[in-house]
Amino acid sequence: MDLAELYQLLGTTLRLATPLLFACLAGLFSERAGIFDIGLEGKMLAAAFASAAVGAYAGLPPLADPFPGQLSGWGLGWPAALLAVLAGIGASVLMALLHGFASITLRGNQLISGVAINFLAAGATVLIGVTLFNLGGQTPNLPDVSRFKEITLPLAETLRGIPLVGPFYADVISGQNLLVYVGLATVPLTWWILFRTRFGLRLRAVGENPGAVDTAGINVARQRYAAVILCGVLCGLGGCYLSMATAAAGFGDEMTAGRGFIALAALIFAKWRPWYALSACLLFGLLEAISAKYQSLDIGLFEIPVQFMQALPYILTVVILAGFVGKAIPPKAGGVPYVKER
Amino acid sequence: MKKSLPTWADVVLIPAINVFLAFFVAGLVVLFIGEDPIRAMGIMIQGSLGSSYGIGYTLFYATNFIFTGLAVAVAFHASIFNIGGEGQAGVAGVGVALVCLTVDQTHWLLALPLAIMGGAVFGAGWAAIPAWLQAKRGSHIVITTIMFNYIAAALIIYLLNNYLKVPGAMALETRGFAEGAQIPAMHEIASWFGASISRTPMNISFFLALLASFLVWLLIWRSRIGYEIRAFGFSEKAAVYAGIKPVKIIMIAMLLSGALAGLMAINTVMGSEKRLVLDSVLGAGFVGIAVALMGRSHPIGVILAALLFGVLYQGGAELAFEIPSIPSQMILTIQALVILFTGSLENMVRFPLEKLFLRLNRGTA
Amino acid sequence: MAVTEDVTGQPDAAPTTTAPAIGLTGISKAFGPVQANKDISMTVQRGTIHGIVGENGAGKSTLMSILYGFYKADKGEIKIGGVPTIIHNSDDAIRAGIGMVHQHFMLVQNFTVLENVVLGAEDGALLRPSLAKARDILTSLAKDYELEVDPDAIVGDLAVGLQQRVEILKALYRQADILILDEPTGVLTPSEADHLFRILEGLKAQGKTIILITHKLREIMAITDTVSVMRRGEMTATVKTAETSPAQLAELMVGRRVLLKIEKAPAQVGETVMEIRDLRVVDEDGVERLKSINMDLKRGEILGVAGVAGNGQSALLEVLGGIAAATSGTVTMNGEAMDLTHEADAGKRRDRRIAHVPEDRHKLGLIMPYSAWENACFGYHDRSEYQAKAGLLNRLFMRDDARAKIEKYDVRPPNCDLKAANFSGGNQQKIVIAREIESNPDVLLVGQPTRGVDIGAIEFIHNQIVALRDQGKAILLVSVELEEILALSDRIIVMFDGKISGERLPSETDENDLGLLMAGIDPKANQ
Amino acid sequence: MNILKTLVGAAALLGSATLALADGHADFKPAVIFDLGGKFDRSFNQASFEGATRFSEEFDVEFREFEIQSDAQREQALRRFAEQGNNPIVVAGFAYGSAMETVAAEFPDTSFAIIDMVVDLPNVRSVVFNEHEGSFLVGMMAAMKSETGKVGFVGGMDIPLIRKFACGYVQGVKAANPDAEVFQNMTGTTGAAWNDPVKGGELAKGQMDQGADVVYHAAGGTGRGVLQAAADAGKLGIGVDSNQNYLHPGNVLTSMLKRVDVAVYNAFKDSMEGNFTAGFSVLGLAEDGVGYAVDENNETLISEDMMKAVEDAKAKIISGDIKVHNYMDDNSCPAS
Repeated sequence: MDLAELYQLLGTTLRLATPLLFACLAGLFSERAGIFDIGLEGKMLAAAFASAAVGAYAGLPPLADPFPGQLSGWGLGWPAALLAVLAGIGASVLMALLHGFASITLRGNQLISGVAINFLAAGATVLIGVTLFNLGGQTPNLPDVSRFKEITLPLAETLRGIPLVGPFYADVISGQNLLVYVGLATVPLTWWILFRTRFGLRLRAVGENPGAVDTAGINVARQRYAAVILCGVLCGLGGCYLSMATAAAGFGDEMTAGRGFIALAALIFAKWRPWYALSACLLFGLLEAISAKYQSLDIGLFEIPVQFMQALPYILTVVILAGFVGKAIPPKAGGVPYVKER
Repeated sequence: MKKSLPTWADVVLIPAINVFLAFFVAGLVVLFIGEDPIRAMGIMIQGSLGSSYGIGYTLFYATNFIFTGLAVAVAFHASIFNIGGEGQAGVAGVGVALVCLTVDQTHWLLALPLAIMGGAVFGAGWAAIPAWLQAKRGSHIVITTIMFNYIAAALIIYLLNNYLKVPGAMALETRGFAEGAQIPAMHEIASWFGASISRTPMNISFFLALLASFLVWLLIWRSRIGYEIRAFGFSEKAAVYAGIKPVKIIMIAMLLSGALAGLMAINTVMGSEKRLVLDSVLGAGFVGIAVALMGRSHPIGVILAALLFGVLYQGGAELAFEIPSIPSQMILTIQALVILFTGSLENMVRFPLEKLFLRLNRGTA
Repeated sequence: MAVTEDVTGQPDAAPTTTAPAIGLTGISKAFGPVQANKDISMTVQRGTIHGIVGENGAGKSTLMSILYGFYKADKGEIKIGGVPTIIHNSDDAIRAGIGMVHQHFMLVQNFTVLENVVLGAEDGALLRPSLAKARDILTSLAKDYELEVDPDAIVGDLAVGLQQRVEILKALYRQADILILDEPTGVLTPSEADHLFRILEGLKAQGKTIILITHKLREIMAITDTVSVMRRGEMTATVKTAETSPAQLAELMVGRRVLLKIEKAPAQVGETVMEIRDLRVVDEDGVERLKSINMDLKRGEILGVAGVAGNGQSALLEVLGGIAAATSGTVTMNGEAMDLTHEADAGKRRDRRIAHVPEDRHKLGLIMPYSAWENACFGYHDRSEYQAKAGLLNRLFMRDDARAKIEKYDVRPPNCDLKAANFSGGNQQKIVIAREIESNPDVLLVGQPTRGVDIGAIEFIHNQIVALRDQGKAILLVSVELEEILALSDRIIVMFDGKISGERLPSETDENDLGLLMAGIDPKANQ
Repeated sequence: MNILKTLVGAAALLGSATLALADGHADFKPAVIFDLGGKFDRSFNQASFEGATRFSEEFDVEFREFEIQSDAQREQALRRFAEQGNNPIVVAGFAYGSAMETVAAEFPDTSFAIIDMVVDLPNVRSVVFNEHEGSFLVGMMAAMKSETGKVGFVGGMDIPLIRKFACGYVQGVKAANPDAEVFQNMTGTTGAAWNDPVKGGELAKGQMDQGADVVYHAAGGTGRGVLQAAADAGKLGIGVDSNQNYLHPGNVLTSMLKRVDVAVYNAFKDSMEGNFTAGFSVLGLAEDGVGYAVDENNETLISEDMMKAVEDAKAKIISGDIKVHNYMDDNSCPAS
């Protein structure tokens, strides 16, 4: 493997890691506040669909005489992408609020609610998709105005000459789409919110000991709803990424393909910490990139089957959970509805 | 902790209201699509119960759901949420297939018990690792079983691709089982008695599922180990006080759960497909969660809920045939609504009902 | 800078100097079918320490939780500083100048002291300025009130007494004028409790009003100015402490004169049943719960274990009862060595004829959703008499067995199909006692046998324990109620900090003597 | 109770309604079942949908259709259509092989057709295509159009059928430019590989980063990502099965047509006219079963020379002067 190939692999890694990163940080907000969320997958899926649907309507040009499979859109130009992102976030937040209602207000089982949300998203996206577009659940191909395309950062070509670092800047850092950069920026932002703001202090406290928060005069439910909504926003961005920033350029049935669960695995792997989350997502992204590029990996002694690479994120998470390598201790009040004690 | 709801309200009224709500919302979805929900309902009922063909498919699906529902229910009794039925049933499919491929030159009367063992052992085996990690290392079993679903999927793909599929063939499936490993289908059984019914994949496993339900009932409510499992489920500390070992209970409950989930492979792999195909579980592992929730983890409830989901799956398929604008994801949506209303939103009905009954009781007292 | 100077009164509720700090009128609160507070009225003057006494479940904590906005009263009015105040939540209470130290500390264990103090009382959206300010204030508070705590320590690493200080600091940081303490000494040694009382005196001197909830009469007498007594959700009296006596308060608490002495014959002490040698328990966190315990249990005697909660008595019961494993040591039962260190195994203890009435019957002793007949053999369900064929249980026998126990132990209502949850506390305890005593043990371990049990049942339970002793069985009684220990025991050991700090005969000791031992001081050691 | 009555009533009504409907079309009821990926995959399944639709419009005959959601539904879908008297029943996809063997044997009086797979039963028509011939032609075009001398191929599921596409393509590339380099990737080993445009896009991007400027896909729904990635990079994609030139006008060099639509159309038409024949048929260049698409979306991309060379090769393949190796003959490919 030469350097170019390596950088190319790293570029792919970054792109594949971004939706994981959004979902992982989303889960981080929710679970740090004590609300378990195995519905990341469903929220992303809903967002992917909503953003693609609105992106198609808003971005496609009006047609005089559309035939089946074609859509007469509103031809909005650049605001189309903005509308699409808002729609994606909106759909995801709606799902998050449902989860919040079930687990905060009604004190229901958070795991079951998560399972339900995943199914609901898988079913409803196709149902609505078929009704709107009659394309078997897909949306029309998104026009370029409704998509995030590669951005070449300044000086990418100028600096390429510098050994090692130059090509790395030009091939890995530069040439990604806007959401990749947003995703990367979300990591320090999340850290800052959690550990440097009042909101973060309260959010972490409510996930550890909601009783302490309640007696300190803070509304536990409101704090948890805030966390759940933030989770919805980030999952929404993750979903938008899939439909608007990848080559899929639109929505397809079940297009999240388990990424929500890999993100969940990454969250545990990262022990609910933002910077670790970045590393975990990059690692899992790398694994996905390798398994996409190479059907099997020959490491000299024997071949590692591609299926092993695909299962590796889950295996690693189980190992971490088992506490063989550094125990992952979840927020103490996680998964437990808050009931005032007598 | 005084109970404010009578038992009948808890086990009958609340699930009934919740299922009604789920279907009501589903009806709204059908309206949104622009179809007539009453007509859709009619097609579903006619398609699932209106002919021996429909009933056969309904009971075929129900058989799967009884097994996976029982699997989730047994674990629920020990206060364990086994979300890994999908993986356990999938791996059990490999076990059943290996047995069948080995002994399919004999007779199904020999092959069936062996395959049952194969499915149960493989299913239980796949549940054993998360169970052990929960019991010994305190790893959250919900997360580990989710992870094991994905690991199972990768493992099965690997095995099919590299060892099990017919060399040179394109389809990712094993060879078909020979006569000696084909259990009687329902239409064959009917013909022994001179009756003629449509050919459907429903087979003898349905009776196996009923038998399993009875055995689970016996186990949970009549046996010593069931007594211990329920005690552990209510309070782990109390169980320890009573000399019940958590590790033992977690292992037993999960092994049973995995084995029950695994038995559905008898219905699909051995009974219907007569070969191991890639996706032999078809989400039944997840449906089991809804079935157990609705059935209040009681075998009778599980059977009834499994029948309802059988109707939903078969009726839903008919719906997709009859009204192509309602795709089969409608089933998934209804399934989600049922889980949502009977599971996580249950208190939406329970809280007001409790208040109502409290007021009624005060009124009469 | 003294913080109290910052307290210039609430803007919308300017207190007059004469108005009482707290005035409650007609407070009622029901939880479902349970009436926790019935028409309670109470007045507390500014700058005083007011005690509230009552048995467990008398409604003290509920009343204070209403005052602190944790619950909303169904009826009634609250006046703070003479001004009618509506308290919807803790935020309202804090704003009205009320602070509360809960029985179970409301602290975030993995936060620092500083973060815990600041939580909910931050100055702005950013954390750093708040923390910096809090650090300064904390330093001055520590000086003013003897409340030194390292502001950067992780709360979970602190000793219980220090965690309590953090709770007090939290309230003071919020400029509380009224401080409620709910059973503050339950987890403290007497010397820590004395330190706490000094702090409270200091606060009182600064003009703060303090409400102290407790069921320990000694504390009431020692520190309060006035005292209110609660019984079964009602307030039975409010009196000046100086004008009352412990006996009078006790009578008010339980509704009749307390049985101070139980009628019992002198013990006929027999040979040793159980020998405990060098028993040690180190828990998961590496804390040494038991430090080299040595003791003998003899036939025909009740050995009482006194001590402040958390000094190893629970660990002792758990290890002997097989709920937890010991770290090292030997225990011989009837001359045979038992393996305690390998793993917890309560079943094996029962096989060795050790019965156990656990301290917490709700969490351990009973399965609440199980019916009485299912509970009546819980723990013994693997004995052969309960077995039918093929791993099934003999339900007929189980019910007959349960009916017999219910009758013998006067469990009411005598319905073996009723769920455990639907019996009263006393009858629940009778089911547990019946089960354990009827298993015909050689040793009975009993933890807090009368906690939350009504008076009638207490007497019955005490008599059963004495009767078992008279059959020549050995009984190990753990109780935080010194009166109970003194009344029942034939011999008393006192535990402090995981060790036995002294041993007494009931005839040669009293509450003061035991109290010192409970603090680790043996007044007779140097004699 | 009222609800129940309504439901029962509705069910009864429906029963009669279905019957009436069935009577109206009792004479001729063709049906088509799509494979995973659905009829709007803009590729393989869509081609069979288009064939059925064209037939329906031409002869004003309605047809039944079904999109399966899982592998296990194959048999149920086949059996249901057969049981309801649909005839003929056409399925598209090799994965229907075993289901077809079972069901076709149960319904000997019903005509079945299966595409991409051979099922040896007296009432089944098996249609396979010489994809390697069509792929050879687009391979030539790719090589001639490429400026870097590097081209790519993205396959769907890694099976012999897709290797057959790849092998024909490579042979075509080498025929036009012996020095050309071909990058090949398969998307996966399961059915999911037909519907993963995100991964398809990444694979195509990888090949383009290595210098490929024309990428051909045989990957069903995954191919949407391949073509999108090519268009995003300003390079060229090659479509497959259906004419995909319209997806990104100017960025799709051509599409390798596999006339699944013709196979479906013919099966319907033959059956309607009573000319249905069972057995094995191979559609290649000679039968116009495979080919390449030129329309207004890509005509500017293809030069006269390219046209001439490709047409020449096509004639030679038909005449047998050029032998394109079929991977599935011996499960190996002479060119790579």
